[in-house]
Amino acid sequence: MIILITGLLLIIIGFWAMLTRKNLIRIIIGFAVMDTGINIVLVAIGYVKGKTAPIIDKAVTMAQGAEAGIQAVDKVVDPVPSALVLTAIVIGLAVTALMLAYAIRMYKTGNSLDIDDFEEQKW
Amino acid sequence: MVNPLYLIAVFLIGAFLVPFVDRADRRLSLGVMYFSLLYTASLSLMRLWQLFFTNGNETQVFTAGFQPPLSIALSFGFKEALLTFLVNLTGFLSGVYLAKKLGKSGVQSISILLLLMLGANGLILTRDIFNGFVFLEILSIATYALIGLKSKKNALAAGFKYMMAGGLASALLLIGIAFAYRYSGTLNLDTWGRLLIPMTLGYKIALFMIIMAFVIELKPFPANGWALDVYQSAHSGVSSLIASVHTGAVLYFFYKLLPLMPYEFLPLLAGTGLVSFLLSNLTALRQKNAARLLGYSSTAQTGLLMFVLTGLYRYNVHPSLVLFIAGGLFFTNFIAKSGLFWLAGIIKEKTTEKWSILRKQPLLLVLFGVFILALTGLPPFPAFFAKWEIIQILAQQGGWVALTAILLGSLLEAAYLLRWFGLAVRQNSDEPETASLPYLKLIPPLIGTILLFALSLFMGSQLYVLSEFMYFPLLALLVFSILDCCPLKLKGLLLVAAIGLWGWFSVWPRLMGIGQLFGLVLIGGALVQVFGFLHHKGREAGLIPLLAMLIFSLGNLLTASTKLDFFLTWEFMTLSSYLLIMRGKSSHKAALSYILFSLGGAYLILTGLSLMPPFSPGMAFYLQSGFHSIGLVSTILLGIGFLIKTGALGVHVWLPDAYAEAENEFTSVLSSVLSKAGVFGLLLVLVMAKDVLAANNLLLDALSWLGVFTAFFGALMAVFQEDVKKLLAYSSMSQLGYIILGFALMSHLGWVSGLYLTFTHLFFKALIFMAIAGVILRTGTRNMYEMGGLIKKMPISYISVLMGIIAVSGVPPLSGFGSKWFIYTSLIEQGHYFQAGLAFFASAIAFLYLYRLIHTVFLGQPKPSQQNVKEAPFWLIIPQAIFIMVIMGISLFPNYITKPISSAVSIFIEKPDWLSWTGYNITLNSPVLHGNWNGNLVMLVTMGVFGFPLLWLLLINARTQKVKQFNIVFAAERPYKPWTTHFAHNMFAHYNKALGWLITPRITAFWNGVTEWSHSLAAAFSHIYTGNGQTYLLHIFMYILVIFIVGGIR
Amino acid sequence: MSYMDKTTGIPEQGITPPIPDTGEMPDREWRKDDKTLTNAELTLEEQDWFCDARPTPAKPAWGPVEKFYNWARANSLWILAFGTGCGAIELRPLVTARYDISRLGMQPRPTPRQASVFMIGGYVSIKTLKRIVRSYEQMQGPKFVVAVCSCAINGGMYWDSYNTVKRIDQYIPVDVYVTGCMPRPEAVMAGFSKLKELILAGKAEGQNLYAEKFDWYKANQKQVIKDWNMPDYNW
Amino acid sequence: MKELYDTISLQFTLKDFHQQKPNLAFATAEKQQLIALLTYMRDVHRYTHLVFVTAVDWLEENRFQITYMLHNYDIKADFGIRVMLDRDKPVMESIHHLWEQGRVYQRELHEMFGIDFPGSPGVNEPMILEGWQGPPVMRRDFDTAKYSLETYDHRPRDTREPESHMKEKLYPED
Amino acid sequence: MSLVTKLIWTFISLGIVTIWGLTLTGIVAKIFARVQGRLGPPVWQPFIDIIKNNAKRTAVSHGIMFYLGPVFRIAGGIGTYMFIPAIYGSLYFSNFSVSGDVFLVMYFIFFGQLGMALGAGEGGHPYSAIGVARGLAQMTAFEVPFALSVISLAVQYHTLNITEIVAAQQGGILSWTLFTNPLAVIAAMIAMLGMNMYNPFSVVIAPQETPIGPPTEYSASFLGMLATNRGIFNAAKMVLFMNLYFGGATNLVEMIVKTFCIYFFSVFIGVAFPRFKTEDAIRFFLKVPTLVGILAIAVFLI
Repeated sequence: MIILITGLLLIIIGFWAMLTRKNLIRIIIGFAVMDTGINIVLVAIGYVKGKTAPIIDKAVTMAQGAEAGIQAVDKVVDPVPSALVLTAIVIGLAVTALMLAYAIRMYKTGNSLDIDDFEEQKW
Repeated sequence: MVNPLYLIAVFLIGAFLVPFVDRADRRLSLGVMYFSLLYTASLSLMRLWQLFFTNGNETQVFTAGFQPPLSIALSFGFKEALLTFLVNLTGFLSGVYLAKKLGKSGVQSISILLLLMLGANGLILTRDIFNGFVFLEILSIATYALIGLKSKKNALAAGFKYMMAGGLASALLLIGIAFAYRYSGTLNLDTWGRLLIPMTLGYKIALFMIIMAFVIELKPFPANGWALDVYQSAHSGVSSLIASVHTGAVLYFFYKLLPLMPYEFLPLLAGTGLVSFLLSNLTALRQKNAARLLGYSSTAQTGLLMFVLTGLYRYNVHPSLVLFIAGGLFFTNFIAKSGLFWLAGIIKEKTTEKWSILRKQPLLLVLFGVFILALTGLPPFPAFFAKWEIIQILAQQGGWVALTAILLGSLLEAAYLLRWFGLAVRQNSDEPETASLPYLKLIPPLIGTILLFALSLFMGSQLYVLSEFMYFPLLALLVFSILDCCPLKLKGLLLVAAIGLWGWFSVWPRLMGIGQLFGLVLIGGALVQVFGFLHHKGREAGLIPLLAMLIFSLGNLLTASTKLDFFLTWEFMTLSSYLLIMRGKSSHKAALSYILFSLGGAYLILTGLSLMPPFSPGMAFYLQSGFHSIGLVSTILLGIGFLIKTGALGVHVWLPDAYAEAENEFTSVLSSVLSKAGVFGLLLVLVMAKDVLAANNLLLDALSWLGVFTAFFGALMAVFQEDVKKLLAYSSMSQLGYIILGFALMSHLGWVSGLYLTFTHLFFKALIFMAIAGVILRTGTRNMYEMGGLIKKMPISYISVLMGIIAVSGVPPLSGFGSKWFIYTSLIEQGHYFQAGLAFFASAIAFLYLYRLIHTVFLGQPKPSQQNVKEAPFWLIIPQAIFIMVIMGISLFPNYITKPISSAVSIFIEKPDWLSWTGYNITLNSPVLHGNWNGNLVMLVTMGVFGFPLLWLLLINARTQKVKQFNIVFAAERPYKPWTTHFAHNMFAHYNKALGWLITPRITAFWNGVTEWSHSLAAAFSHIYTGNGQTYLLHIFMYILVIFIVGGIR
Repeated sequence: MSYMDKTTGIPEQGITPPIPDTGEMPDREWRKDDKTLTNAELTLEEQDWFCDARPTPAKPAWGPVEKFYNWARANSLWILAFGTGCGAIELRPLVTARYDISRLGMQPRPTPRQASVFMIGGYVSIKTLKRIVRSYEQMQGPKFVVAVCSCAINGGMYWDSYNTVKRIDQYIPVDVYVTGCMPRPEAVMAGFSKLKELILAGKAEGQNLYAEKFDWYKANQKQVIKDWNMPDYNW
Repeated sequence: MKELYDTISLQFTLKDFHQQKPNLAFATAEKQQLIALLTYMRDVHRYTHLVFVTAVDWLEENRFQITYMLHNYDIKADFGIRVMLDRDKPVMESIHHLWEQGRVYQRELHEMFGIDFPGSPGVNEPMILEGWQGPPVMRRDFDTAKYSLETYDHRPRDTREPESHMKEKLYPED
Repeated sequence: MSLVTKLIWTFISLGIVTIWGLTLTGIVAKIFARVQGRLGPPVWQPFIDIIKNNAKRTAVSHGIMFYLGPVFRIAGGIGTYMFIPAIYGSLYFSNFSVSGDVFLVMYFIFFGQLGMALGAGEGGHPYSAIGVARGLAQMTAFEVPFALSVISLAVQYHTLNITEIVAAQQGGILSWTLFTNPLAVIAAMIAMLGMNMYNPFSVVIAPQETPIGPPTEYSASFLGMLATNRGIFNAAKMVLFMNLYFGGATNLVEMIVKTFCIYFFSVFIGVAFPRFKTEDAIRFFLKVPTLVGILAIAVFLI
């Protein structure tokens, strides 16, 4: 539960940063923070107290038959959120990297890192 | 069965392969890209083939060998196949379009393009929500990267804004998926859909977050500032990809998610869609930047699609119909929008104002026109059928709010799109010639056009309208477009022959009664006037095809047998006449107001038609056999719709400008023939609404007053015109007022008068307009006071106008008096005394403008600048000669016209006993009114009393000296300048002093106010787009919050 | 050209005196052929706007018919009054109750086209002469001229004026002169009575005289009217 | 008016002051100063109305006199400014830019006296005498009777002494 | 009655009405003169004028339409008369009134005016066009009360046929429209003032400003024809008014007396009033007379 709240807090902090900071880099940092928060939330959702990791080892014997399979599933936490998190981290990383690349190029073309300097197109 | 995995695999492999082969040769990597795109497109096509012909019904493919909950499922059914085909084809075309750019900007961009296609394909194919997320992210990242290709500051800023928005959306999506997963335990959409999960608040919120993430990706108004910036600043090829491929894929996934959503979300989503549609279109009104304009249009269309997908569930519509509608809208938008973006890239002009360089490029112009008209929802393009079906559903099931919003939005969209079209077509610009066309870049829009037409035929065939009503006008357009390189006279004569044969052998036998009369007016009248067009020296590209389309549509209007046929034909007519008006020299503004009023009218007609019983035995049928009742609302809507076409008072604003600015000969057709289509429609309504009207006397009274006021104000406004065509335009309006007045009586005599006037108005108005066309052609001006004394130069034209004005004014002995006699007697007979009085006033005012017309143009002082004016060309004389003969004929023998009209009318309203013909004497012996008129005798007496004085004068006046223009008594002075001696300008100043206050343009001011007001509103709305990425982020956040609160999700 | 050069009393382009009426017709450049005039004083463009026909004498009808016509003409004198000088005031009393010419079938007419008597009411300056010629030519024949006041007869008190013509009959044919400075309305009416007598006697053929001696009249007119600026015959 | 004259004299060379009535006075100005003087009178002393411009031919002194009559609406006073020109070379500056109606008077003076006003619009057009080709008619050295006799054909007149003629005619027996 | 007889009687009828119309003009001129304290021209003066005009030896023509203008005008006048039954019950004086009803007559009046306007227009004289513009403008205005009055008659008598309208008024002076429908008669009589173009509605032919308006350029026999038409047309109009409002006539004497009285009305007004400007005339006709006309209809609706 604490983890969940932490995650949500991070999301809010990140979003806040994205909304209020003017510097592009800070916005990107805000985004990264938000991304981390989301990942934490995901993990928190997937985690069930007292269960083991969804890895086939001794704790989860590879059983034959349907009944045993269900038993085995019962013992581990849901692996799907974890898998999601892995993917999400990758994607978040890619987006963050791309954003940074953008920031560099924007600095080159606009000579500024202030997002307020990039509002020529409107209406 | 084609494995959909191939689609993904091909792109993946391609994307990875490209950097390697690029080392060898850039062309090789481009080749890989084209191969991947073409190959996937052909795979989709094969799949389509399979589904159609081998009836393979298995569509799901599971990866990793597990059943759904454990594995990711891909679905490759009909929808997916069609969509991927289109997406990949568009991708390929974009590749072709971007070839130069891609070649320059390096291998990474090729890779990214392939990745983008991968994401799009995956998003379409996958049935797993998380997989969807992944593909969405791939798609988005690829898009970001592509936007970054253009290293302009604006593009980069837009990309960054987009990334911020996309980041927020994906965060939402991810959280939503995670929470939803807690409730469902599965990520597979099919499994999920089958689960019956209790709708707890948490679950709902999770679902809300998921769907809102996609809604945000679909760029709803007003949370779409970032998207507009992207559209505006990105490379047009990329914009086109975003508008078509990206939006298409996301939309499809959105559609796939819908079954999961609780029902209470659907109206919410539908509402957001509608709001987005309406307000985006409104905001676009003020937009001058072409790319941004397209962006607005794109978001609007997406909004409409959202509404269609989510809103129509309420109305118990069969899902396949929903798909049909959505498909129609989607494909039109898909192709047309990408096509327009491509064109925007070719034109390279940012503001819509500068698009007039298109005029020099006929091919581009045609493509542009096709895309614009397709987006506007005009037939034969798929959006037309979609809109037809939507309105059918909404109108029949009472979705009035949605219906109003959709029609209003469509009208706004038409307004800015067609204004743009007008700017491109206008002739009075002097743009320099553009450089040679990039032919490679032309291929994509060309293929898009072909695809659009193919889809149109497909959609049409689905609605069973692939009858002559659809293909005759189109075929005519096509055939004569191919023949367009022939000399004008040959084309024209071919057209006359084609229509003559078609009319005689195909249309005429199917008509009877009033239908036949209108057949004569619409087809015959138009046919005679075709000759008038043939005097031009050049080829007049585009004239004959459009004219052919128009006349075929007019013929079809009479024989249309279903509601859809009727409306389709009506829209064809509107479209072709709009394009014909556009041919005028500076007509783009006039044409815009014409098409907007016409579309407004058409939408009313559409709604009215939708309210009619669904299984009606055919429209024109009513004019032949029995009555068929329609409801009150339908009556009013249809009535107003047709009245707009006739140019009744209040909605006449388009009329003078359109008449004045169209080509001179076409004005004649507009006035004499096309306005009769509105009359035909009105008559149709009156026939069908007999029961309603019997119950509501007020309606008919209102109509008759409307008619007489139209007649009165039309005449009064005509008096003060300096422009000869405007004068005649208002005169036409006035005459149509009489026709409306006649029909509004709903009596035998009233209808006879209306039809009689319909006929005679055709003859004399076409006569005058044709003669004036010759005059304008020869003098090169439309201002009457710049002409004068042309009787000596153009005697035949003078005779035409003389006959015309005698007939218009209703002076005996010519046929015009018949219409006056009929109208007054029928009015008095029906007890409409005051209308009769006002109508009499109007007809007296007609003398003022008619005298002004003939005096200022033909009499008075000839101008030195027109010293060498010749008689009008032979081809213009032909229709005049025909009409003069007809007028003389029916003046001498009025029975040939009055009797058929009476017998045709008597099918609907029985001929009363007291109306009788003895020889040429029409006798009226009604208990309330006696009267008679013997046109033949009047003519003979007049000829007699005219002949004797003439002989006397010839006898006694042996020594008459013929003198010249300045041999006038000028108070012992001599005149010096013909143009100051000619009393012409502001001829009725005293009348203006006395009655001018009546015609202060209040109605025009009202419509101008509407325009002004909507533009101000648009400006106000557009100011929410501040250009700041953070503000946009806030918009999105607030938007979601507001929807959440408004939706009241509990 | 400035007047500075012509400060002496001698006109640079001297105006030659009128040609004596010898019956010999001057051959002038305005005469293109027997039927047409050149209208040479007009620009080419203006020549298109004016009729260039020459007036021709009109034969009277067969005797008794002409007598009947003359009776009608004499009893329906429609007056075009040209108020050039103080004599203009004399027409007004004529239509009042005291003198009432309408009882004789006379009435003032506002347009030369419809009038048959041209009443010149006083001295004729050159500028006025131009208008008189124009109006006279625009009248439809038979037309009669009554010149009132001594100024119209011999210049009167303007005998030494540099721009008043002294004899109108050298420029248009005059049927009746009424003397006096100014003549009383009774005198004017007496003049009209005389005119009636002339008409009834068939002697008032001023129109034909003008047509026959057209060249002579025209030459005289053109000698004094220097800015001609109108067609040679104002139809 | 004398005060006014004195005031103006401070700036302009004036002479020959002549007060004809309490509210009507004349003075002679220098030709070169005239435009400045008129402008000054109009703008400073509110003589805003140009009543007329006329000329007098002083044949014996061989000069023309042009009089500009100005009127002040406020005090209802007129002030005439005279200018003397050389009769052999009568050229004067135009005042049409001060008073629009000035050009009409100038046109008239040009026609009647032959005084030239370069720059005045339409000054060469005939005003009253259409097509006049003789000398300026109001010049005193133009003999109109001689001109008339030379130019027009006078009706031969029977010149008799009225008294004796009437006596002879009415009472021949006396 | 054979066609030939019919034609002969038509000519006789036309001849009578022409003579009467011209005499009427002469009488009116005489009356004007007497009112002004003059002797005035003899009543046969119009005939002398017409003879004189036809006896003119020269004429000018500005073109074919100019030439045809007077022909149109007189055809309009004669035609108008042709379509009115002159004497009630007389087969010989019914002319060609079977051709149509009162609307035909009302519209045929325009025939001559239109033709004349065109002819005058070709004259090229601005005053002609000004006169026509004024005349047409005034015409639109006075036609309104007249039309309303005729509609009122149609409501009253249930017929537009002139003969039937006259028939309905037979049987004593009190059955004339004048007494059965006074409002309509008032409206129509005021409209007639405009039609006859005497003061206060004579701005069309304003002899001072626009020398006699449309026919400025007409001379000689053209003018003679116009003058002839003035007689015929006035008489025809008076016959129409007599038929519509004053019980028609059963013999020639009655016709002459009645038409004289009707015409005298407009003369009576004409000698006593100054002239309206065109726009004032329009405003005048569209106010009180129109209101009276509306009332004339409204009384039948209540």
